[in-house]
Amino acid sequence: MKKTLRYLATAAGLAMLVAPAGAQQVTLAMPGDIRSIDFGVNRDGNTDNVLHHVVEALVAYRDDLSVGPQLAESWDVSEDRRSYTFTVRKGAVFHNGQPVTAADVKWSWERLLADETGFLCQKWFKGGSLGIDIQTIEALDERRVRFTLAEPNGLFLVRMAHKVCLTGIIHPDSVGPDGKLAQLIATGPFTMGRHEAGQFVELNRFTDYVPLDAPKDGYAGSRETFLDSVRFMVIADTAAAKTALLAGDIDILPRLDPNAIAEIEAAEGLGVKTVATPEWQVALIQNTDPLLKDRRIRQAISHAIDIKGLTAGATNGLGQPNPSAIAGASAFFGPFFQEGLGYDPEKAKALLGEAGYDGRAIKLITNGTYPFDNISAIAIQSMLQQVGITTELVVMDWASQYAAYKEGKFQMMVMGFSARTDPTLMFDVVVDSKENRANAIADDPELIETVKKSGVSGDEAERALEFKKAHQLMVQDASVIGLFNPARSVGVNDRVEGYEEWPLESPRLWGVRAGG
Amino acid sequence: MSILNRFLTNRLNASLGLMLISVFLLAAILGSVWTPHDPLLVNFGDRLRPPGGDYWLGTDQYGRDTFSRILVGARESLTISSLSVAVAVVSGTVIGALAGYFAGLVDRAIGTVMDALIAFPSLLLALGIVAAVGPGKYGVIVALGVSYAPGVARIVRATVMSLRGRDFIDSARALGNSHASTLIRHVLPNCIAPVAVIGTSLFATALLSESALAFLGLGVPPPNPTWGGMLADTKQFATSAVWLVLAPGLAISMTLLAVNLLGDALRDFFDPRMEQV
Amino acid sequence: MDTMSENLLEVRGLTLALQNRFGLYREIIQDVNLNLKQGHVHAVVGESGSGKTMLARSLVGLLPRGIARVAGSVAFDGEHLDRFSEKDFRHIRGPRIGFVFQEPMLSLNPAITVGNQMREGLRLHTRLSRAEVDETCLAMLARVGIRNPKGAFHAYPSEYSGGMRQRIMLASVLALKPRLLIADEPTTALDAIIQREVLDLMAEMTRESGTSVLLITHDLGLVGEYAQDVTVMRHGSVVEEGSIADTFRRPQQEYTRLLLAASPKRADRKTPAPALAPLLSVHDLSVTFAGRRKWPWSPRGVFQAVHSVSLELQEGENLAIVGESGSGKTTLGRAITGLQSYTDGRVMVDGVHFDPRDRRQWQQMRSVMQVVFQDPASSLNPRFRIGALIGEGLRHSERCDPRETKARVLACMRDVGLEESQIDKFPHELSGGQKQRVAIARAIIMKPRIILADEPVSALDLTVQAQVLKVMMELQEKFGFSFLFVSHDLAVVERVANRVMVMRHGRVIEVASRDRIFDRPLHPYTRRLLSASAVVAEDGKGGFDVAARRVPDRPAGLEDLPYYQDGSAYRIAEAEPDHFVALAKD
Amino acid sequence: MWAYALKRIVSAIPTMILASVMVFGLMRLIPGDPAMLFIGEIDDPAVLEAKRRELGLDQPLVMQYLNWAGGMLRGDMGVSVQTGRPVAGEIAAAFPVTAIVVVVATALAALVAIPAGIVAGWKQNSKTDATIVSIATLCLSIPGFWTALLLLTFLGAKWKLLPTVGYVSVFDDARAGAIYLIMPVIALVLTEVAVLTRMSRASTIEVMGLEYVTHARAKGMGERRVLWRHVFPNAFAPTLTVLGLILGHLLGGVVVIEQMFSLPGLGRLMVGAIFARDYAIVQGVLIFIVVIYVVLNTVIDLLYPVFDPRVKL
Repeated sequence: MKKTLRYLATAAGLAMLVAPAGAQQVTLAMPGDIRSIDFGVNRDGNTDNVLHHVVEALVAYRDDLSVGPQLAESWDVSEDRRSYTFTVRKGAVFHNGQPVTAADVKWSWERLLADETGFLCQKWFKGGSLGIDIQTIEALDERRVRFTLAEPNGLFLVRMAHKVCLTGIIHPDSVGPDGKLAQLIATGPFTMGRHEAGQFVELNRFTDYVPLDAPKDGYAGSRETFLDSVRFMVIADTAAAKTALLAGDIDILPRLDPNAIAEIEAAEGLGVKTVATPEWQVALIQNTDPLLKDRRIRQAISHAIDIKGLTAGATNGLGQPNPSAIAGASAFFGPFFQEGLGYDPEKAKALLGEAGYDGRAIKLITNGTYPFDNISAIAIQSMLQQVGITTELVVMDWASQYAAYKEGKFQMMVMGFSARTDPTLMFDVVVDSKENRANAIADDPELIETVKKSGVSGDEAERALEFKKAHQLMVQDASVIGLFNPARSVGVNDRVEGYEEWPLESPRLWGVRAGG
Repeated sequence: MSILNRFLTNRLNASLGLMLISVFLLAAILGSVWTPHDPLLVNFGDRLRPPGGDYWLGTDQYGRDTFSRILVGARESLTISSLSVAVAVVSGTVIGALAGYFAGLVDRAIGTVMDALIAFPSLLLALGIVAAVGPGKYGVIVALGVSYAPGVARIVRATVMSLRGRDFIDSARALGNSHASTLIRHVLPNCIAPVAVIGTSLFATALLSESALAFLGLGVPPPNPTWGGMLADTKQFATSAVWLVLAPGLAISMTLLAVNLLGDALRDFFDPRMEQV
Repeated sequence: MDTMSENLLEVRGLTLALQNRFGLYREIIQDVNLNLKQGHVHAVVGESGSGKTMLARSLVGLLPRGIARVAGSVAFDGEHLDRFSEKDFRHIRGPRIGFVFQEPMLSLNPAITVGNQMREGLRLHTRLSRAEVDETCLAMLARVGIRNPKGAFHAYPSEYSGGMRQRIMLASVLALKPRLLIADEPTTALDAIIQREVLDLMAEMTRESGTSVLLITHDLGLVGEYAQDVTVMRHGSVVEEGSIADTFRRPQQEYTRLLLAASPKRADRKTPAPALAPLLSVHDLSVTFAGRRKWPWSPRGVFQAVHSVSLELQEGENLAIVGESGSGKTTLGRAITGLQSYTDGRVMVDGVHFDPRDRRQWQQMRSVMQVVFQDPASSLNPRFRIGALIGEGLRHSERCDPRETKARVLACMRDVGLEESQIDKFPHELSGGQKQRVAIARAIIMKPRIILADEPVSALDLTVQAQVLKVMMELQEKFGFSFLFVSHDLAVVERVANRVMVMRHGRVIEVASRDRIFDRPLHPYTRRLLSASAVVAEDGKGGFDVAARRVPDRPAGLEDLPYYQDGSAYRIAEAEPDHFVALAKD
Repeated sequence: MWAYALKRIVSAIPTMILASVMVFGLMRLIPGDPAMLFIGEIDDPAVLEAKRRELGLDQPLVMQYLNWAGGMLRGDMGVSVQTGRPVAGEIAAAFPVTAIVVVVATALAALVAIPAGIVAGWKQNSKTDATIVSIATLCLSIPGFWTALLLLTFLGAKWKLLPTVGYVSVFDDARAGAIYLIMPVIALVLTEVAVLTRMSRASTIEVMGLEYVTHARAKGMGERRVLWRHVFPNAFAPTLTVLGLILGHLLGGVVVIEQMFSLPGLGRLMVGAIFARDYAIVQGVLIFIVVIYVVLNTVIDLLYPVFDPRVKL
């Protein structure tokens, strides 16, 4: 504790030396407080957003969702595709001034993979379902470290760059005598500052940061920093957050409600930035339900939903209609994936007649927390009404809906899946056998097989074919009805320069300058 | 009719309250039969229209007509408030009467339960119950009813206790009434006044709490609007489309005002010295 | 000018009216004249609603909101108060006219110490220094007989009994040596013995300071003893005014005569022949109330309200239980009828043990024992009509069809002297006397054999009281039930009882026939109780005499018995045949 | 007095036990699994199982309750599922925020409302009375959260007079702290002023009708003196009991206000915990509120004799 204080004191002192006049600060809204500094162990979206400014992994996603360099300036893959050798960024130092060595990388990874650490994604790298199994980690010299896998796997780097499980590299002094993470001595462009629980987290500029010599690109590339400090304000209420942006009390408001864009754009001194995201908004239909196990009814529902109209309305015209699990931003995406069953109310009515639908009400679950879910559900209800399907909206709090989803206890549900960078990962979310996990939705055996194959294969063209097949099967099965990839908007005060949105839409405060 | 006359005579607040509440009751009835637009119809083309023209009170972010929703919301809000008051009054009266009449162990047992309930802030209790019972009109009604019951019970208990000391209860017993018939024939009718008074004030509280629950995202789920729900749904447009916040807010305020005025008049009518607890 | 020197207060043609919302007036006092002579005690007598209190209040400008003086003039000590502003009145109130109210429990502010409340007057109206003020107050407290005046100075009113509070009131009012003291029913709320003490004190102190007194009261006994002059009021008008001697000996007005004659007097009562077994017998009945625990683990304090009392009641007999407040007489009555559970003892009716916890017995007992309560305003459920109230008992005793029920209700109403047309009225639409008749009717409709009458007439005006008592006695003649008559009013007891039981602090002090108790009381407490009451008696010449009751000496041989005192051991002994008295156990 | 306090506390024990069972039961009735919410997107049954074991959710309900209640008795309120920090610490951090808002609002309300109510009662049926009563009734009819919304919109966003988010403790910086309190307090205070005004008016009217007030006048005291010496102290005592109820009521009402103004108080801690199914926090906060309620009312009862010497404890 004492150490932290002394460290903070020096950091603050240095910051004052470097930027003597007009300390630059940017304030940003965050819906909830960070859970801990224990990245990958006790985290949620807010925690990730903050800690990615402080802690760096070897690799990170780029704007196009491919994997790029971060703490590692480069890497080589061996012939057998089992070994990955990373070279640590030149000049990289920890927040305590020590240079980053291969041994530190090895130590950090071994800590994460150890059972005691409680790293949530341990299984992603050690004997998990997708077959990545790290066998050895070796420090080859001061700056090079080699990971060897038991079997080749195309998703290793994707997993390593994953935002949710930050595989951060930290200095061994970060860990206290009890083996627990006591402070973050990491390599990011910011250091942890004041944290007032429930109020704000402040990050200070790490003045000794040596950026990568590559342009800023997603989470990867240069993270050169111009701000002295950044404050993440906890504002739970969306209306309050918007008010704060209008009042000038915060500079950046991520996840702006689409309906509020016009107002923010019109407001003096404020602007809006919008980006398409690989998130996927879907309607899930439980195919074990006595009524909905009839595929014709599910297909009728699919025919009844006008995806284009719904997307335009729900996202204020900013989202991209998408019936497939392949994100519009993905390299695999193409016109083929835009084809669903097609909007055809007559066909829907015919199918319903065929199936002998008797007008029984279907419960459609949604929540009050996420606006896209809510508005999609309202629109779907309205559209299904047109073909004669009665639905009853059940608006739950998010935790209740999540429990229903996890247990598979629902008839219909509107959900938004957060970004998965690889199509296989997105398919994997909904495709599996119901014995295997209760929250599997589409359980057509052929579909399950196809998805599995798409993940193991290392060949892009082969994967593309598998994806097409999987998409077709999923559309026909009609248990998962893809709706759209939403666009996310952020409200930004004009005094903030260089703040840009990217498909993963996590805030990035490096490369940002603040005017007066 | 003569009672109504007596009640209204010389009570400006009673007449005003009755007038206001009638307006809202009429709105509720009208809303069940006719609305200028379909209150549930999502019309993305007409979102956030200011008041005027086709939409008297403008539209919300889904393009739904605010005026139609206010009308339908009147029905929903008034139903929820009155039903939850009914739940509270019925259960509270029974419990309070038993506790007050039998005193002793019964009283202490009931008292413990009621104390535990009363110590819970009612909003928090409702929060829990709504989350547990599941969202929906009936969840909210049960939740509010249960959280107000102790208040009613407390007042009924106090009234019954004070009645117990009155000779006419002894007198009824002395004439051979059993406990049950004394309670029903002699004690309960005398609780009507305080219960009516607290009932009106609870109605106001229920209306408020329903809105507050909706505000926290635990109210009656859409699409059927309640005023509180409308406020909650549209609160983020307070800065740009202030009518969305003003319309349901004023509806709530005016109803509260009506109910408070009526409550005061009732209190005055039954017993000028009684005050709310 | 001549009259002014003699009369301290002169009221001429005073008319007060109540103004309602619509601005209409209803007169509550019409054209009242009153002359209060310097140094005299002048009584204003009247029944409830006669306007006597409003008259008193109007003199110092303390009328309640809505009541206003519309005509007449008031002259006090040579000044006309008619045009006085609120501020002028403030200088009159206190130093020149003192005011003592009826309820000592309510007229002292519970939140302020006795000392501070006493100081207030002196600080407002005199230029005495703080120390002098305190000195005067302490002296006054000592004068009115408060033990430890210094301690009382810092105590709160709630620590004193009603009698003590009224002394404190007297002390604080008389400390300013006002010219006139207005005492509005100053002792009505007090027990007889204390009443006498307080009034004696008041008479003495006003005589010392030369203060005149305007005594507002309904009690003719007090008037006769303490006042020199009297004004009789009725329905807001003066009926008669004059000196006590003139007015009482030679009442000019019918109403005055009626009022004087209404005082209960001893009447002949047939004493029923004792049957083999008494109708009701009570053995060693005790009632204790559990008090509060001090600490959660400490035992509960216990308050014993009734100490093993035994009594017998014969068929057709009237047994009166007499005592002051707190004597346990009401608790005893309630315990006998089963309305109050008792801790010890047994109640036998017709030789059968009556256990109120047995539901069937409880039901059966209702046609044997009935109760008439003190205050008809509270014993009649305000939401029931008269017919339903009277007929209610029939719901339980036997199944009556509605027609028969109504017939019986009407019969009962005739019996108690109610009009048939009143059957559909609510209690609040009836007068106090009528209400008590309803209460009696609903008791007798069950044709009970015992009626517990708990202070049945103490809430009524004297003239009404006489009528109700008369009805009760007539009904007894007719139906032959027995009365268990609980009362603090010796005059009423003297009128109705065959036998009298005197109680104090939950114990029986003396039991004997009525004549024995009144003519040769033995126990000192009984004697004190008797001597505290005044008797209004006809003097045989068409007038009335009012005097304190003279208690005859004890018969020879009974003077020196070891009478029970508070704190000594207790036993009850038969001092002479059928005359029991509490003695100290040796 | 101590005996009374002790008695009150002892008699509160069954209430506390019942309340704890109710909180516990209520939380388990709500669908949603804290472990599941904790791990979020990471879809791994083994991780879920481990987390459930760590949180003790694999045990039978009775055991879970006994473990928790046992911990509470030892003064251990458990740790937050979300943050892993001790519940006691979270409450200790959040409570002062709520307490300051509530106490300031109540004090302000009392300061305005009690004199207003007394004046209204004193001048019953006058124009002053009518005005005060009308204002109070109007205030009573404005929902606090609506006021909050309008304040945020106009004072915050449109006119930029007051900060819309953030919080500074008044103990750290009195001036800044006060500025952050202005809007939440206004939103809370209106209703409370209304309730209190009506209450103190009613009890003033009641006291005005009592004999000792007439007696005070009969002594020749001026109206003002009568009011302050004789009416006020007695009218205040019943208002005091209501103050206790109001404080309890405010603790509930402050939830929405904290949410709107992003105040890191108990209410927001609680709402957040309910949504995240953070059992330990919800249970801890509710029990804490119940304790506060009991203590508060005991203290008020103990204070009562100070204002009303008739009452003996």
